[in-house]
Amino acid sequence: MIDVLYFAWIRERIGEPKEQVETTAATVADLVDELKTRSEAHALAFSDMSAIRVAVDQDLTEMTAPLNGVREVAFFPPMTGG
Amino acid sequence: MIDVLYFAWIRERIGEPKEQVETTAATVADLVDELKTRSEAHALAFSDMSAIRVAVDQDLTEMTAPLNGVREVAFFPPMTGG
Amino acid sequence: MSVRVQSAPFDMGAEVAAFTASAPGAGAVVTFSGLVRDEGGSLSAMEIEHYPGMTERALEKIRAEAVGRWSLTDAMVIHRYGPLKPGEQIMMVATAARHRKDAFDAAEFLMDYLKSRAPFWKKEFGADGETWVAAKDDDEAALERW
Amino acid sequence: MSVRVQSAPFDMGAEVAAFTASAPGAGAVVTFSGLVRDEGGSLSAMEIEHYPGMTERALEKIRAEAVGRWSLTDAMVIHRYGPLKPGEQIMMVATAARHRKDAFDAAEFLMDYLKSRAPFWKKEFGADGETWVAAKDDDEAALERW
Repeated sequence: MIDVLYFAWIRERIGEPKEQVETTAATVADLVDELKTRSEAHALAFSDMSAIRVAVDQDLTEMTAPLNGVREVAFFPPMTGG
Repeated sequence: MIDVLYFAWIRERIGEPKEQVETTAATVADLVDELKTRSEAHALAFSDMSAIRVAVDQDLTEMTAPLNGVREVAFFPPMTGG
Repeated sequence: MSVRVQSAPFDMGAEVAAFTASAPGAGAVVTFSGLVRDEGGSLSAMEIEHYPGMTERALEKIRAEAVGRWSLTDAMVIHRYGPLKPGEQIMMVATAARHRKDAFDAAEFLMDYLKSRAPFWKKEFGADGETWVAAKDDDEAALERW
Repeated sequence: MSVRVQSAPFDMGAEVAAFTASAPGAGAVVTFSGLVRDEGGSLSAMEIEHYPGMTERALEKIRAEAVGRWSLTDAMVIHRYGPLKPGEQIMMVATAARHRKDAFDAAEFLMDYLKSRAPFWKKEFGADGETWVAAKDDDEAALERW
């Protein structure tokens, strides 16, 4: 089980801040492919991956990152701190 | 009559913060040549002109600056503000 | 605490005074604070969302990187989340060093990294409704100089 | 007052708070403060001499130049003279702008010019007696980037 978190407009489009996902996806990109099949909202949220960043266990990483042993994956738009 | 002001170690070497000078010097450099004849302390203070900066009527300038109409000339080492 | 993430306002003056007083050996203190701009009255409010847990980790990491790269006697970051009004303080950083260049460079580095590498997202509420603030290309480009 | 030359101490926290509160439309405030370093206990005091009249003119000129070169909503300078003890504040600058880069660049510009173009001279009193602080070559070189 992986906790999948959503922030900002991705959270709004999917309609939930968090969901628990049973998955055998090997990488973040594989997980995204699975998530897109969950609902039209998911498919829409993930339609332009260039606008999405990912953190795995709270570290910023790439869509190619492996998922073995991972507990938490978060998707969000480019950050706008400061 | 020109007011001649000294600051920092130049003031200390000359022993006075200010003197009034009757001069017909055309430039700051000419004035320095006159001042050096005033005393050994003056000659010592002005012995290394690379270590001295000058302001004419409170604006930083060069040793070649003309003196006509000038009321105040100040000599000091490179500034160390901030 | 060198890194604080909070919804409550902070007292910039008191923070700067305390940071400066506790910076032994420092000759230079630089601070930056970010405020909600009023955009000529067109912005009514801002809401900042963040990623609890990752936010603190990211800020600690950015601060540690600054402390490792420059000769600093101290560095701190405060960043707020939640609802804010125009004119309110969003965040601040402060750096202390023996020399001014280290303090300035480290403060700019902290800001550049905070902008693009700390998990905060700003939403603006204005005359045109709600808008998520878009990241700027030049914020990403700003990282390349370090 | 945007430029102040004084022997009295100033309250950095209060100055920063007041400057920030009076910067309408600003999104970024940068401050720099310079402190007397204790040099590991070897410095007992500092005395700053200045050129009354020219000092104010020079600071006003440097401030006006900064305001002309960057998009600032405000800028201020406070510089002390007279006797100071280790840890005391010597001076501060603050800049406010819509965007952080203008605020940072203008603050660095103000500092670079204050170092070499404002008529202050520092004397240190320490274990080795009295020493006039020498200007640094790289302080002069710092002006060339602007």
